[in-house]
Amino acid sequence: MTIESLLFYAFACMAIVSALLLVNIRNTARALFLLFIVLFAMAGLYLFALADFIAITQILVYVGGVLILLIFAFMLSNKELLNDLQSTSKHFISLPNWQALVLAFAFLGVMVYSYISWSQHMPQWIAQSEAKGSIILPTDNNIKALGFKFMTQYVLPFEIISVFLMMALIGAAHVSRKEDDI
Amino acid sequence: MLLPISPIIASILVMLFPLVASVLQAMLGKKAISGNMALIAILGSTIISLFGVFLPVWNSTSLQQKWEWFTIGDHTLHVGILVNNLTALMQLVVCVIALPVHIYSRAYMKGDSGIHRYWMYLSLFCFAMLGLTVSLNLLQLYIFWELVGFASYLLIGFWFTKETAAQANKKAFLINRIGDLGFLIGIALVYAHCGTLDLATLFNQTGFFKDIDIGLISSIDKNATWVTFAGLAFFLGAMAKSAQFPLHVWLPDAMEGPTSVSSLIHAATMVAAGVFLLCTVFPLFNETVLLIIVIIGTLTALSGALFALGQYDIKKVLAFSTISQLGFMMVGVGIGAWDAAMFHLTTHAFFKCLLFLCAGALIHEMTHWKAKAQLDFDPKDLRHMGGLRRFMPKTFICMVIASLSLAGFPSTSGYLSKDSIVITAYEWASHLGGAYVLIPILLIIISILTAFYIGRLILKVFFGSFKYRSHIKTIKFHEAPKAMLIPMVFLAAASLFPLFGLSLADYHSSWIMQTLDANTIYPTQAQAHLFIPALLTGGAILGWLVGWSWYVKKKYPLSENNRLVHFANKQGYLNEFNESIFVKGTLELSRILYIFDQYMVDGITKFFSWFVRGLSAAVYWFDKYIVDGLVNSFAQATYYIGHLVRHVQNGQLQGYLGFALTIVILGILYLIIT
Amino acid sequence: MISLTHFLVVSACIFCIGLYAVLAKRNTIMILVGIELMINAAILNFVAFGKYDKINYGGQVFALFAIVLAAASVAVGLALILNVYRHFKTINPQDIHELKD
Amino acid sequence: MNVSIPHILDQIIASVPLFKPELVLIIGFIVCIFTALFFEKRWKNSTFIACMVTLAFSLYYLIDQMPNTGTGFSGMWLVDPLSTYARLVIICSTLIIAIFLQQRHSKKNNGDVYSILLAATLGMHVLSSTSNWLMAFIGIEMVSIASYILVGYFSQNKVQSEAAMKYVLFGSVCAAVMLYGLSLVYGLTGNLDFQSAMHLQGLMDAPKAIITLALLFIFVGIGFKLSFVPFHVWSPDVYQGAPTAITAFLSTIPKVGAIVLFARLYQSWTSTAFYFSELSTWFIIGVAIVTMLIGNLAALRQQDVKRMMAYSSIGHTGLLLMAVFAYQDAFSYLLFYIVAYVVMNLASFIFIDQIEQQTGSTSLLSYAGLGKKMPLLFTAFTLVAVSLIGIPPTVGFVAKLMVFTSTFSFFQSSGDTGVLVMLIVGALTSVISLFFYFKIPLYAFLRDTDQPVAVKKQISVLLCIAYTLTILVILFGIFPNWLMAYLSTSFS
Amino acid sequence: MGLLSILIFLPLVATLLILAIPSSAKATYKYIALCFTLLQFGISLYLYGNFDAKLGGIEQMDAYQYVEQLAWIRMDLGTVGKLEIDYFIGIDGISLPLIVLSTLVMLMSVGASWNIDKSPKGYFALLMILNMAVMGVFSALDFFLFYVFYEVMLLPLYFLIGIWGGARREYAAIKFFIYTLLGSVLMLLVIVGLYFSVINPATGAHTFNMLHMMNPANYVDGSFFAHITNYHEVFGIPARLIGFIVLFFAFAIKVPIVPLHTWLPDAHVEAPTPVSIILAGVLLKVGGYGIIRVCYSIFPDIAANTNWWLALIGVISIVYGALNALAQKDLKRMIAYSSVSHMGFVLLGIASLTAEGLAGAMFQMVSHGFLSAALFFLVGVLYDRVHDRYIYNFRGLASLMPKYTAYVAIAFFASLGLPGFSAFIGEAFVIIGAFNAESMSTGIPRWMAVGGSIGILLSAAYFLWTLQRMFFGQTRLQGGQAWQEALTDLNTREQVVLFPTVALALLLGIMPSLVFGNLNASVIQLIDLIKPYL
Repeated sequence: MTIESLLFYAFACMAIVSALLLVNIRNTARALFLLFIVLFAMAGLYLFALADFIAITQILVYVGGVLILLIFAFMLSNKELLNDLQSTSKHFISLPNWQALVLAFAFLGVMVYSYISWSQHMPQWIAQSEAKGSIILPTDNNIKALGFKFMTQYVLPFEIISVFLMMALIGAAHVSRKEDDI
Repeated sequence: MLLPISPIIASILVMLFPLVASVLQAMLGKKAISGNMALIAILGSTIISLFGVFLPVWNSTSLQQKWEWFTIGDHTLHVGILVNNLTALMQLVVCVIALPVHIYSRAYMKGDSGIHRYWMYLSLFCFAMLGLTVSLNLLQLYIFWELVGFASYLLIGFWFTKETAAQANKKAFLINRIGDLGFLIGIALVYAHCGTLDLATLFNQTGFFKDIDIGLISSIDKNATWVTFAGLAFFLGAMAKSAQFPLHVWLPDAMEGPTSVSSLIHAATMVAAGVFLLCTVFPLFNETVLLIIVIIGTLTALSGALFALGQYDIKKVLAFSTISQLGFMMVGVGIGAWDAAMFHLTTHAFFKCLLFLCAGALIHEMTHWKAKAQLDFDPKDLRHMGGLRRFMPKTFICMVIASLSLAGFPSTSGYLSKDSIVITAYEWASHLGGAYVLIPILLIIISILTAFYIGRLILKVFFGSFKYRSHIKTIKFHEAPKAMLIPMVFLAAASLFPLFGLSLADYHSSWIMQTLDANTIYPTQAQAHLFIPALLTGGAILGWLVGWSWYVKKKYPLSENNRLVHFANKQGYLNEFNESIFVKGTLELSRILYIFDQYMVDGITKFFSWFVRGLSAAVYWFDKYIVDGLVNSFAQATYYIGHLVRHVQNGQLQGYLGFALTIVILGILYLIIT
Repeated sequence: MISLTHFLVVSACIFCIGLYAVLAKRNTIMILVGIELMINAAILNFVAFGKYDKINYGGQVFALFAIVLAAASVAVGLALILNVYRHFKTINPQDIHELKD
Repeated sequence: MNVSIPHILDQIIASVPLFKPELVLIIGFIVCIFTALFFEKRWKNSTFIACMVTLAFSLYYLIDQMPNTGTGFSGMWLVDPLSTYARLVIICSTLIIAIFLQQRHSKKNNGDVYSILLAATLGMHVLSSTSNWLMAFIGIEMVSIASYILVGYFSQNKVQSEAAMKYVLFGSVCAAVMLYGLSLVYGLTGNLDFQSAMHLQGLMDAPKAIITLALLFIFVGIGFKLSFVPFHVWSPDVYQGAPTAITAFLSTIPKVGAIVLFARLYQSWTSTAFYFSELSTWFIIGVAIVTMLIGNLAALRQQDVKRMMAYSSIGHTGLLLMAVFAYQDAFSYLLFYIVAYVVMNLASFIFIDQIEQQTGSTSLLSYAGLGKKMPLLFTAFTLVAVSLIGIPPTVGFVAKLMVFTSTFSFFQSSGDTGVLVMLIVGALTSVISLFFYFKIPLYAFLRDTDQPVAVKKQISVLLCIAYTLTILVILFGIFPNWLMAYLSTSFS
Repeated sequence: MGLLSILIFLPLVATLLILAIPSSAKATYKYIALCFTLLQFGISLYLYGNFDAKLGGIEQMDAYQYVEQLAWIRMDLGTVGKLEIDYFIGIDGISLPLIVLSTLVMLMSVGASWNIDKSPKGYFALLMILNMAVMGVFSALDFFLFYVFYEVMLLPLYFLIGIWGGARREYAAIKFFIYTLLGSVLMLLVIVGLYFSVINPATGAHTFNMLHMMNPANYVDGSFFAHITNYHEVFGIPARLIGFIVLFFAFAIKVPIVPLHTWLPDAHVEAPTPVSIILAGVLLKVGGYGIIRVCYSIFPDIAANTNWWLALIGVISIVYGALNALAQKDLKRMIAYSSVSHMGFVLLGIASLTAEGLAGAMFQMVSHGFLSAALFFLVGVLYDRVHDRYIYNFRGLASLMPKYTAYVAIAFFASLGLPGFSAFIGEAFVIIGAFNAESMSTGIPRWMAVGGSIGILLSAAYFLWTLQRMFFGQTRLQGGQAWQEALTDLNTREQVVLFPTVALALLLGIMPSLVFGNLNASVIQLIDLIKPYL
């Protein structure tokens, strides 16, 4: 077992375990903190797939943006809510909702089953890429390549996503305005 | 040619006069109450029928003419006029009977509030009946056939405010409908197999009926099942119209109509239409059907006579008597002597019409007297009459003549025609032998019974003493008015033998029999011509004597006192006893049978109608709750499924997600596993 | 070299945990968190596959777009949740069921 | 970087003419933001005007672009007649929705709604003119998020905010699932263009389990947008809760984009005879049947018109799926159905809104006896309902007939019993739909009410539009070839 | 624009006119309606007068008269082919009598609507639309066009029953609608199937032309409804049989046959008098017409094989309807059920596949058309006066309303098949035809004919019973003195409406050639079409 795989397992375990904790914990604030760990671990996993830029973006956007947003929202929805949520948490870990559990496990089972059945039979295009050597290597300058792609091949989605972000911004801002503004 | 028009046109005119009268009266409404129009019309019809149709045609020529009516598929149906001996005779009979009845009605129906309707209906009836007689096409015949039924419906229900009348006309029409269906089925069968309904084409009735094997019908296997069925179907039609057992139940009820109507329709003409129909389609019948006709005819004659014995309503006695006589005619047809049947039809038309008219006169006077004397009793009930010969001598004489004719007393027309049937039946039976002999024997018994019951009627009405004698001194009892008496006298004259032939005793020499003369295959037996009339007359006289002693002398054998007197007085005790047992037995039988008739045969009718009503109620229940219920419950089930679907929509977001994802995972699992 | 299956299984686990959060948590914000987990699982897949797609960089590009989209939708979602809180004074989805059959 | 940059840039610039209508939309979007920020206070309708102008320009360029076909932006952008006509429908109906919003929500500070509307329109354009999963996903998300915002935009009361919340959470979950499915498909094929040969090849090679998983996950996302069973559950709640103008928007325009995308997807996926093609076929048949049944059955019990219309649109989705199913290479009748559907739905929501303005209620019970007071409106509404059922002589009937026709031709060539069942269910559900659609005239004309409702006489732009649409419903019903000839000539 | 088109679209002009005239002048509506229906009646009489009775029609295009054919819808559906829909109308001996009948019944119903005062604008507008649709159905020769008119009939009726109807009008209206729609949507599928199976020999495109559908040569080999050789099967049943059954089902609902009849009594009872008149007078005929024009002409092979069952259904309808009528206590309901029974004759006649039976069935349709209209009108007269129709509540009306009684009696007797009236000819020839069927070996056993004739007996029973119960006897009314005063005899308007029907019943009863003359060639043509398959 190489260091690489050991690290991978470590990150994977971190992500999964904290995710499990995250969904079973009563306290929302702590849960959000655990989310931070999960996202961080996920970013680590991206690195193993040689997606360094994605990992950075993940941390920047998620940890720096989304998570902060979540916490803000949590804080903004005032104190009573905080108390309300905390008061119900008699136990550190809440009892699972069994139907949801069954469903989640069913999905997990199906997915894992299909992945394992798939592992014997990897898609041809991967083999072709490997053969042609057109796979991303740790030495590649991903950021440059991505930047180039964004401005050429993916310029249209890039343009559109800008409009999209703008719209989301305006919309979110408008919706979350105080009542008396409306 | 007595009239400068062809008999075809003449017979159409005969038909059209009453129609025009009827339509005119319908249009005039209440303004036409005199009945002049109807009277003129029927008078014209009678004259034309006699001089324009009957005389030129009778025994000389046979004419037919047809016009295209409509085309269905490849078949073209025609309407047409067929004038031959049979139809000309029938038409004349109808006219000649209708005329006196019209005259009579003027007096009889005077002052009735619905008189305008009466004339209209009566003319309508005459039109239909006259049209029926000369129809060329079976479908055309059927139309008139039903039309007379309709007119009869209207006339029976003439006093519609009377509940019984309203019931009676419904019953009459419905039972006739059964027969009509038979007729229709018969028509349909003939049409299906022969492709035509034209009588001339079917039977080739160009001249005499003798040549029955010339028409289309000759090419048909007479023993085919459909022929039997068709024959039976036609007979069913005739049974209902001619009140044959067990479809006779409507006729006694039909006496709810005015008596003049009863005399014309329910005694003389319409009810005889069945016999006429059978004569018309006679070649169609095979052995089986004829035998059934004989049996039913005999049964009818017997039951009618028996029922007549026990009646107290004067019109009912006559009604049952009509049924009985119609049975005779049926027997006549059944044994192949349709000429005899037609003969009896003709004579019967006269004397039965007369009987009814006399009865009508009696009832009329009784009603008037009752109203004046301010008494309340049923004017039709025999028991309230008695000794009327002193008050109404002319009526008495007329009625006696008619009764004698009915009883088959020599020198009357009835004697001739009845003998002709009974004797022919005897010849027929002796030709066939075996149990067939039962038929003439029964007929003879029936004839004697006939004499007895009509004698009973005469004796009860005209002899003895009037029940309300105490009132008679203050309020005078009138003879019938002249307008009623004239037709009666005319009919009385027509009920005697001279009208039909010069020979007093030999029916063969009567002109009707000579001309029509059906080909019978069995030999004539001379001795029958002797002993049967003797037997009949003797029986009749015996019956009257018994009746005299019972009803006039009040020696009614059922009365306790009198029988003891008898017992003491008479030496021939045993003889007397036997006779009384026999007679009493007959009477008892009559009563029982009448009860049977009322409660069983009529009861079956009632039960049937009850059953149909019940069935219809059940079917309606089924329709409402099962058929419709099924539809409604289907709709409700759809609704309920809609309701179930809504269960998902419980407003719980996570429920929604769980629902959707559960379906997804189930889908995936299903797809992976298969 | 970490095989693809490793990535896939990890992503499956994260996805299902996210799914569980979505279905079971009685807090709307936690549902959003669950959605984020699911999206992250998908992104993990994308980058894992994207390693073999040097020509188009499809996986990584899609992953980037997905992150942006997820962020935007979280922003909008949070705004709406706050709105709901203002009206209902709760963010428990079980208590928010004015609209139903 | 073996391709020279100038060459690529040339390509991009060459692609721009295909993108003109959208470009106008993007510019208009920005203009709207600015007008909403700066001019709205002074001139109330400035944003609305800007929006209308944008849409008009976009429409102009779209018509201008009409004969052009081609792909651009490295295969990201696909312009063919289907996309052109779909965008035409989208823009036209957006125009009506914009007027609807302006009429109904013209209070201050609502200017942003138009920019969001424009963004949504852009998203729909993307959906209808791409065969790339990345673009498709962006389009779906764009439309979705715009819709979430629109539903929650006014948030005047509890129900509106609840509707928005349910919508956003359900939608996000579905999007996440779809994204996961897309990641798998990407993994299977290494290509994001679902029409490309490589994509199909990858799907052909894939094992059964994983492809089932991937395809169904993708259908979850599309199912959410089209709201077919079982992903329809959100729509009644959201339709009922949202303001009527927004409901009108939700029930029509997003479906157009989604159905066009789905049609393209289905067309390319069923062009082979492999497992995934069969899976798609069976999926669409099954879903169409169930959707028609559930949509119509559930609608039976509804007492709220908007909710009823939600179920009705679910039922129509089933028919749309049927149209997609029978869509082989002639999609003129698919478009015809879309046009018919949009026209009918817009008209009915305008009517619902007008009645709501008068009575303040969307409950069917409040319609009692209104027929006498507003005879013209209810006559028109009834005609639209008749069209929704699919009874001649309305456009709904012709549309339904054409869907049946094409499906039947498919059945005749394949002899597949499932198709026949689908046809029969389609026919029977239109009988069921009679029950609930006819509740409208039933209450309006056949019932009497005790409470007198004061009806204000007013002639509004909206009503005029609705009446025009109603006339179109009848006209296209009697002369469908006016529309159809227009749609089909350019294809041949 | 041909005469036939004018006939069809005149009512539309009337509708527009009525809608254009403001409600303040609402008294004019009925006059407009009357004028236009009179005009229509005149046109139909002109058509009748100039009709060439020798031409057969059915599947021969050139034997149709007053034909108009315009390209209506031409749509290119890509691989599906070209959609070819024509505005194609014309009449033959089958449709002509029904068109004349419809114009007459419409006239009657306008006459019966004279006292409508609840929003007359809508009422007359709807009535005129209905009128248009009816004319269209009877003259359309393109299946699409036929279907359009067929469906358009539903809507006005729904509202006419639903708005101007009685207490349970909602239920009745929706029930009526659902039943008919159920039949017609399934019919739509068959229409589509036929469309794909048939090509226009002239253009090679698929077509909705009914006449092309009647010609076996036009069926594409291997298509869904292809003729006997290589036919399709669905669930093991031949496709053509299914097509026939579905079409029959659709029309049978209209006829209606048992057990699809339950909408009829409800619709009739709840409908206002004029609508009942139209329902009974025209709409039921659409069912019979459809069976002849569509089921039998397009599927002659199946018709020849299934006629035993059809006849059985007919007989069941006759007897079942009659028994139900006997059990009714509501006069209108009784007449409604009598319609079921009488229309059973139509089915029996059609199923007999003999010239007599078919002609009889057509005659029965015509005769039942105006007779049932007259009956419903008569019920309406009573209901107008006292708002009650319960048979037991009336007694001895004859003394109170002699003219009314006379009309009722004539109408009743005419309906129960009294010879001399039209119904007799119809029923008698149906029975004769059914009997004849065995000779023609079309497979109808004789007992069915006998069963059918029992219906004649039962019809006499319920009509006479009603007559006796309501009109004869001593006057005794539920409503006492108030009713006695309210129950005035017929007024002139009512007599003007009633007299022609009664006269017509008599006229046709005596001169059936008025109908048979124009019918015969078509009937023979139809028989010839079916005969090869027997």
